[in-house]
Amino acid sequence: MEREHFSRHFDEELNEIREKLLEMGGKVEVMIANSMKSLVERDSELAERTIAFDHEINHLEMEIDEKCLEVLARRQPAARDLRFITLALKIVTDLERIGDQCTGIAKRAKELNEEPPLKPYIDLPRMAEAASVMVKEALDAFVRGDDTLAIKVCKNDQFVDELNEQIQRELLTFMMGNPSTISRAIKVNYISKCLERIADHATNVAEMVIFMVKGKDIRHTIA
Amino acid sequence: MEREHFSRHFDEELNEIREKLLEMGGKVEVMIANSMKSLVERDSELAERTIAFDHEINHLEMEIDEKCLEVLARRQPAARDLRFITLALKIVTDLERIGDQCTGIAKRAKELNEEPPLKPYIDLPRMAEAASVMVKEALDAFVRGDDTLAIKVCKNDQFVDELNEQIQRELLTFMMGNPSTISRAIKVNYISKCLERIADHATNVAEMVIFMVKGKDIRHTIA
Amino acid sequence: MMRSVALRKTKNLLMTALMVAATLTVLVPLALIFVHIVKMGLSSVNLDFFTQIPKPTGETGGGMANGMAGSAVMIAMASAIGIPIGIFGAIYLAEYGGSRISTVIRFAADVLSGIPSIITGMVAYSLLVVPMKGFSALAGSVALALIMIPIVLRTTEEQLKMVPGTLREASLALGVPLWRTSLKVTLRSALTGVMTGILLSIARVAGETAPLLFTALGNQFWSSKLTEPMAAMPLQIFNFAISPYEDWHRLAWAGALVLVTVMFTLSLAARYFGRTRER
Amino acid sequence: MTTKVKLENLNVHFGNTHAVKDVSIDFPENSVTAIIGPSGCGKSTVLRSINRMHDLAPSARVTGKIILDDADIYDKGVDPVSIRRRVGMVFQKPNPFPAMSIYDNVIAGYKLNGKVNRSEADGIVESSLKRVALWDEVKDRLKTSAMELSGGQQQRLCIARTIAVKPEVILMDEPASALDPLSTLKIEELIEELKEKYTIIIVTHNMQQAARVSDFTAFFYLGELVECGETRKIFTTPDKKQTEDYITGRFG
Amino acid sequence: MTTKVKLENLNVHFGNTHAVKDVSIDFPENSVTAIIGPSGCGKSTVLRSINRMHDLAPSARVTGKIILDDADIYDKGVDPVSIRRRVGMVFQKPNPFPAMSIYDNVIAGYKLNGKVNRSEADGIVESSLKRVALWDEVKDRLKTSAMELSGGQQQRLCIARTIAVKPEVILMDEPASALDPLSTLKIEELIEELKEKYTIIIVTHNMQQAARVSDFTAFFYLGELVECGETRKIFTTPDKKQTEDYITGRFG
Amino acid sequence: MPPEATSQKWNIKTGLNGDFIFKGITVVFAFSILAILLIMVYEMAGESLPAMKKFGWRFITGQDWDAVQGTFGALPYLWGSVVSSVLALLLATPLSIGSAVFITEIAPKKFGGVIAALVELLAAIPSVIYGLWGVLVMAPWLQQTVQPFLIDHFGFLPFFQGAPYGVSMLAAVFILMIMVVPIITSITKEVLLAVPQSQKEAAIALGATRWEMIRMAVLPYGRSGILGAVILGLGRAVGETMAVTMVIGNTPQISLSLLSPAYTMPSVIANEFAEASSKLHSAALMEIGLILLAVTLVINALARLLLWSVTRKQSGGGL
Ligand SMILES: Nc1ncnc2c1ncn2[C@@H]1O[C@H](COP(=O)(O)OP(=O)(O)OP(=O)(O)O)[C@@H](O)[C@H]1O
Ligand SMILES: Nc1ncnc2c1ncn2[C@@H]1O[C@H](COP(=O)(O)OP(=O)(O)OP(=O)(O)O)[C@@H](O)[C@H]1O
Ligand SMILES: [Mg+2]
Ligand SMILES: [Mg+2]
Ligand SMILES: O=P([O-])([O-])[O-]
Repeated sequence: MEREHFSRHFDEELNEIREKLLEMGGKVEVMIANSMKSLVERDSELAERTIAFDHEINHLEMEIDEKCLEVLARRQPAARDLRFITLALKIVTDLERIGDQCTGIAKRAKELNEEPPLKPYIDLPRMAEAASVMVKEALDAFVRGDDTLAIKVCKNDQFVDELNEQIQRELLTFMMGNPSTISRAIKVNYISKCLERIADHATNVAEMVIFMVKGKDIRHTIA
Repeated sequence: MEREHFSRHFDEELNEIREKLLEMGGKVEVMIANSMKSLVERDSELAERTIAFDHEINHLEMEIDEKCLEVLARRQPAARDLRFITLALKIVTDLERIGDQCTGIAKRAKELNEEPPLKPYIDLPRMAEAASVMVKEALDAFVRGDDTLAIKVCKNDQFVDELNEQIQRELLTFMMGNPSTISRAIKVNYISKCLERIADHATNVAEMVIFMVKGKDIRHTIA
Repeated sequence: MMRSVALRKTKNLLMTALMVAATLTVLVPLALIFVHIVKMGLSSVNLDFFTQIPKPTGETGGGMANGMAGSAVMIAMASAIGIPIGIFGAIYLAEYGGSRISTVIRFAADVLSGIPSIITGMVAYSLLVVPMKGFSALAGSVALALIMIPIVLRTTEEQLKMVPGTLREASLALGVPLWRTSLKVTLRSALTGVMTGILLSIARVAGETAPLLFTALGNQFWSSKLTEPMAAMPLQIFNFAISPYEDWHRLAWAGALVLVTVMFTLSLAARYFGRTRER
Repeated sequence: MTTKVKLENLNVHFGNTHAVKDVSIDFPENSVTAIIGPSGCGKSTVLRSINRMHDLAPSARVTGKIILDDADIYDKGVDPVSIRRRVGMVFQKPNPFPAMSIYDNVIAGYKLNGKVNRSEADGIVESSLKRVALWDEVKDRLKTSAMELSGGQQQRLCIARTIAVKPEVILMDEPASALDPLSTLKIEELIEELKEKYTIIIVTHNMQQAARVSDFTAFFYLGELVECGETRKIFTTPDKKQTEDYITGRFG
Repeated sequence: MTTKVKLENLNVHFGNTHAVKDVSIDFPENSVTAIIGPSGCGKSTVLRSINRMHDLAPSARVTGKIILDDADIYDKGVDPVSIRRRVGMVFQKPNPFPAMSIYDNVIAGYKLNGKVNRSEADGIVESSLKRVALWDEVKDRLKTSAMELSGGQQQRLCIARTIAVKPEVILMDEPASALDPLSTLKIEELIEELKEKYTIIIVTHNMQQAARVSDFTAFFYLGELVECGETRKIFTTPDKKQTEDYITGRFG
Repeated sequence: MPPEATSQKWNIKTGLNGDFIFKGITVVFAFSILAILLIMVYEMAGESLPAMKKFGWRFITGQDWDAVQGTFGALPYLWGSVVSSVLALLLATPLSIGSAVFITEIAPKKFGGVIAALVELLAAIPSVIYGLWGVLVMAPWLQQTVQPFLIDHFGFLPFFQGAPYGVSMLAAVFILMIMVVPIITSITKEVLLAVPQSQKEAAIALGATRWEMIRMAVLPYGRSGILGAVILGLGRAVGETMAVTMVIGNTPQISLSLLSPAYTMPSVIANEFAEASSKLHSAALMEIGLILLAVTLVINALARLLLWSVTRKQSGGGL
């Protein structure tokens, strides 16, 4: 278990960052889920709401950034604490971009909902589910300083990548078979890419967590 | 002109970060140029080299991250210096991701080079040029603390976005007209998206520069 | 031009030796005096010495009881006059000092303490003895008080000044008025040091002879009135020492031993107070 | 947030030295305000004018207003002694009364004024020492001399002594600069606790300390107030160039 | 990087206190090594053993080896006076000789070797004062008393005095802790300059200062060396839990 | 101005302000010191007026002192005081400084402390006891051994001519030396102890030997303080009464020989003042007292100024 800081307030501030990050993570997961739901259930209104929700993520990003800056300026953190804060700074960017991806998904969903359904979505929800779990676990790993979990997240990325490739192949066949679906297929393709990117962001976070815990940088070393 | 720090060594360290970032920016510009060149001139070997080049960007990212961490731990920067370092931390991530996009472009280029050309590339190079300038200017704005330039970058993003949409529309017509081009068109589409994302990253950087200079966060406020 | 280390070391040794020699030279006569006082004094001091008054010339025996009593009385009176003046004067200098006038007072006190005691005696003579038309214990006490005042004042002031200013400020910051702060914090903190100063001043006047020569004058007998001449030990020692009689020399030695013992006791007590303060 | 202490055009002269120049500043209630600035810029002088410590320096001349709650403490007829009971002060070097026990030190504010009720005193001593987190360390030796405590403990004792008289405002002049890092951390922690009940104004040489403990920071330069604002703001995005130069180590 | 000073199983006792326990550590040449740790952990004691300052304390007993270049300075027959000329020392409080002028202060140590001719002395004074960036501030008043300088200038003068005798190693025991922030920055800057010619070992209470000025950092706890390594490493990714706890403020 | 001197204001609520009363008391006592000094000078001057009027400067240059005739010249007393004090001081100064340095810098702490304590105790011995020892022990010894030896071996010098009386200028010089050594030593010791450890460490760290450290850091730091101590010793020697009276022989003459008896200013006052035969006689003695007072005032003022500069340096310039 982590030893407490001498200054209770410092601990509180770090905790605040930790909790805000978790909150942001939770919201991002909701966004992933909702954007997918708006697609699968053809719920344009939900898509609309999801797009609007992004500003909450944006707001949290700024809040956490500011808090981190404040702690850096006021507490002069070192070692583990310093790594924690600098990574928090980087992680929020990833989370915010995940939010952006979700907005993208929701936008496409809205468009797709105007048109007849292309085919039932089977792999996309699986992919979304996997990406969402990755985001959750990456954040868990971060706040718990759990590098084993982080390594697991990095490994899971491959699964999402494979799903993405499979979906792309499928869509290609689809489009070739029926050019009228092209416009819709491109959108679905886009969504798949978004999910892949979300998983990428989660992987980025996980890699940085490993750096924080181990104190060494594994980015760009494990494929 | 910026007043020097009392500690020459602190100045030197900040300069080192600044220069490393510029170096990284320069390399990223080269990557954008080369990846596009490999596409336009159908030079698969260049594409290969561009892909391999990414590890240099990755390496620089780690180096700059480490240096920033060191300065944070050793110099306890405040105010402008603190904002400079934390933004450097965030900017390298963007630069690194731009590198990733370039790798993506080069990969697609390699694939496209195997197939007959779809059509002459006119808009894509324009877009790449615009994105590249944005990256350069964003970094210039960063190292110079020039918020006017940064605002200009943010505005330029719209131009790239419009180009991207135009290309997408074009490709759609193309695919509908000739389903056999779909596979290639999707790749071109992908490249266009990559360029758009590069411009997005540049915009992110520029927004953060404005924050650094003005001390207020304009992310998510100017569209 | 490197001077060899050996040369520097030799010089070091030589200088050390010289300083050891100086110390020995200082200590030898002092040790001799000490030895003589103890040797002569011990062989002369007896119960009579403490209970009898001096016998008339030619008779053997007798003591310095009246001298001791007289000294005690005059020291007590001198203290009663000198100590309050010294302490309150010191409080003025320490608390309200800093202005030019307190520098002048401080200087005056220093000068006063350097004035030969015989002059103090002369002044007391013309101020008290002449108007009162006679030598008196009172005049002696005043002369001794004049010697005590600057000593008490300066040591007390030094001690008060050694009390960190922040201590006073601490008290003031607690809402304690200045006068209570002066007495209960500053003076209280310096108390042991002040006691040292008082003891030293008593030790000093206990041995004073010159100022008593024309004030208390001395007395062969018991005296109980403050307006009459009174005996004092140092005076008696002086008179006996310059007398031609062996027996009085004996008494002088005994008196010296007693006086020195008292003195040493006071000094030791002063050192003791000083030490507890340092901790 | 209500203002507890308000300086209005405060000027302090020492003879011909104009040490504090036309300073106006609000100290909000129940918060910690740090005063920073280079040596000799008048930090201590400003602080000491808030409990009329300058009354004792013959050369000091204070003009302007210092409004505590809503009355000027420099008004005619205001008794400085009563002001000092409302505005306590903690000094750079721990300065317990050396001749007193730990217990007596805490209760000194009452005792020196000659009024102590024994059972009441016990309560005050215990609660004050608990408040500064010293009770457990000293409860078995309340009667021993305060000088036997370590420097950090002594400083906490001095803080206990100050809060024992139930002040509203506590002034601290570099309260940790004579202490080792661990004791410093303890004092800093204590300051953050105390602000729940008191309005605290602290002078510190250590910029990082100001950053750590304070809610508001005032930056002084050459006797003038350059900038005052929320600490997070001062240390991340100060308004004035001078402030920024100072906190980023660019002065000279 | 070659090792300039090497401690091997150094132990220092004061009477019954075992102040430094079995410390082995290398101080690389032409670099700054900071010694940090809580109060009383033996930092100063280690430092002072490196120029045999403990020879003056009758109760001190030093065992183990301290190898300067390649000879043990505690060997029999080694003259402490000559060691101290090779290993200079700067103290916490500036301590120029008050009865001497600025000029005489700088040349004081050098003169011990014997008579120095005027022009040689002038050269040494000038170069030493330039080295500590004090020349321009004092060149017009070299003959005035050293006490007229400010605290920070005095400390730089003391450093000039130390380097005037051309030592190889400079020990500094909290050289800036008695100074204001600006003077502190100047001293820190100076230390970073000096390492080009000297091997510097500095004790500091101020962790941030250690982070700023040193290339290597050694963390001591209860007389033992816990960890020693590159400063960047110690402050970002220390190996030992104890070190991390200390530098992140988690001890207690 | 509002903040100034509030302690002097009347507090309407409680009637008299405690601070005001308190300050009043201290002011009175403090100023009484000044008053005492002024009264002393005034009194001495007033009482010696008859002599001053009668003799003018001749009082100082005259060598005759005849109470019966009514002629009073103080030169022999001045001579005796000056010669005895200066010679005593010349002997005492190096010894005192040497032993003070030994006590503070060379001897082991405890041993040095013992010696210092001894010296301090001896400084507290009353002068009458030194006199007792001087007249009963030292003078006979001088008479029997030292003076004959000097006459035999150095009799060719004007300083060692005449018969061995025992009580003599030489005896006075010796007793004064013995008496001022503890004073100078203990003040010098205090001055040297006030030299901060950091000063000594500075020298040691520069590679100085112990003597070099003393020469470089200790003595210069204490320079003016030591000078002050010496001058204070001089003041003490000039004003010393009893011991000198007992050993100097009390003969008003000016002789180069240290072996012959002499007389000092305090001694003549001690011997003659109580039974002064006439108004003029006592006025003359008063005038001698006044001269003594003036000399000691000057000497003390000098010593204090020097000692003050030391303490100021310590408190002010030490950073
Ligand atoms: N009692 C005094 N008499 C005369 N001048 C004074 C007095 N107190 C302060 N000053 C002067 O007032 C100015 C401000 O001093 P002050 O002590 O307030 O500075 P500071 O900012 O607290 O400095 P530091 O950080 O060194 O404590 C200085 O120029 C100082 O010399
Ligand atoms: N001359 C001495 N005599 C006896 N004990 C000593 C002496 N010098 C140091 N010590 C003891 O040795 C231990 C280490 O002291 P040292 O001064 O080296 O600690 P430090 O780490 O420098 O502490 P600080 O940070 O307070 O200066 C302490 O317990 C101290 O009491
Ligand atoms: Mg101050
Ligand atoms: Mg130390
Ligand atoms: O004046 P005396 O010291 O000799 O008494």
